[in-house]
Amino acid sequence: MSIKVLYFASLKDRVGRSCDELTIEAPLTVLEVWQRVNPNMDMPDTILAAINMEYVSLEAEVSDGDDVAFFPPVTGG
Amino acid sequence: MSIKVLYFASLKDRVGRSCDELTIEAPLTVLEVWQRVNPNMDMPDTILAAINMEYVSLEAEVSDGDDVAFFPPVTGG
Amino acid sequence: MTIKLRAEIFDPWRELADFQTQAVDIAGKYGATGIFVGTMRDFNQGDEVRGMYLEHYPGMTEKQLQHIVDQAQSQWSLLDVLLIHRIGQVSPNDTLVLVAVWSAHRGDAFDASRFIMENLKSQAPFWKRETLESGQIRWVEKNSDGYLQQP
Amino acid sequence: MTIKLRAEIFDPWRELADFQTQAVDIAGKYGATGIFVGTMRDFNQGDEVRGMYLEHYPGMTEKQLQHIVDQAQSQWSLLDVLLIHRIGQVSPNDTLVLVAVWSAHRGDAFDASRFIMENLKSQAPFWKRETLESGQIRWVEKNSDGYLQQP
Repeated sequence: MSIKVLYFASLKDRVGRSCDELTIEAPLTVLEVWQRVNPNMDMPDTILAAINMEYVSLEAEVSDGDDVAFFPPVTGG
Repeated sequence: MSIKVLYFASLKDRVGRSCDELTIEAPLTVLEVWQRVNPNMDMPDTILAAINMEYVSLEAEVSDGDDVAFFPPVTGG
Repeated sequence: MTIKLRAEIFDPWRELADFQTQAVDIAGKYGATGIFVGTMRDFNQGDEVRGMYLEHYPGMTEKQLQHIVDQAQSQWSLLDVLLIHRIGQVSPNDTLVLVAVWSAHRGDAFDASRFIMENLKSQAPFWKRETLESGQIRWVEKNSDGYLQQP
Repeated sequence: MTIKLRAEIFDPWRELADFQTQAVDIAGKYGATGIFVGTMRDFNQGDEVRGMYLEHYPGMTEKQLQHIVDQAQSQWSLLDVLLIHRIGQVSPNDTLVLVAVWSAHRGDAFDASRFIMENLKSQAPFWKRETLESGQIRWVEKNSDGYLQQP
């Protein structure tokens, strides 16, 4: 299974890149995806996550072809 | 003492005039002013009253030279 | 702070543009503008309405509007306020009232603009007299409660 | 109902005038328009700010704004909604966001415009990066709560 991981705003600066491509064998949760692509960095407490542009919890399961996005609290408006 | 009584909107239509001039000897309340100038008409329940363009209760006392206004609930905006 | 009664039709967007262009002292200071525009509908209480006359109490109306805006300014941190209300003969789709509040943060702009409108509706001496499509003329009896949702 | 992201400066009053001119189907039907305009200040968290970059998540931002407006339309009786949000590089005094809601009665316009703004602030994926007068660049960490009065 192939998934894409996206980072935005200050989180993009912290991880030092805007996206990752990840190939996995078994289904993973959003949290497990983070741990896989950022093995040396704890997930920030305030992080928000989305799968295919919809907000999800960190326990949500990621499917083949999904876009997983991580970003800090939003500050628009 | 001389006072002026003003009517607005539907109340002006009901009393059939827009103002009265009234000469009184002793101080009167707003309610007594109404009774004096409209002896044959009960004061409507929802009426609002003002002395010199400030809202007052019907017990407020009227002074020489005052403008007393009576009007129905306001409907601006 | 500006309060105006207008006997002629006015364009709320043009008023806002002009006001803000002139308000150079608050440029860069306001992060929030809360605005309400009231417009005459062609339908009220089940009837088609052809026109409306807005009566007011010259002197008292201005005084009460001033009180309301003063109260808002004492309760919230406001940078400026613009309030324009029509008087006289109006037609459907004409702007009846414009309230605009400028503040640093949005909580103040939202709260104060609504406060001004609600108090204007219950305290400012204006009265609407409608002319229906049928030709019948009637006084609007009472303003609705702005905090309740209405059908 | 119209939702737009804008990479260039825009004039909220011109947008409102154009939108309302084109909304001929609701003319005479709306009695209330509730509007919020957010503008970039030249001062934030004690510092002078020279400019700001508004990052967003293309696709998700539009989707979330659509959700928010759909929710507002299901909760209140709305005749139309206009929502415009800036993206990219902005300067002090530029308009950041415009939310306008047209309804028959004012309760709906007030409630829905505030609902849309609060949800936009907490859910729409936008992020502000400020450039201070000192040249320092920083991400804005968190939006304030619009329901509390702020100093």
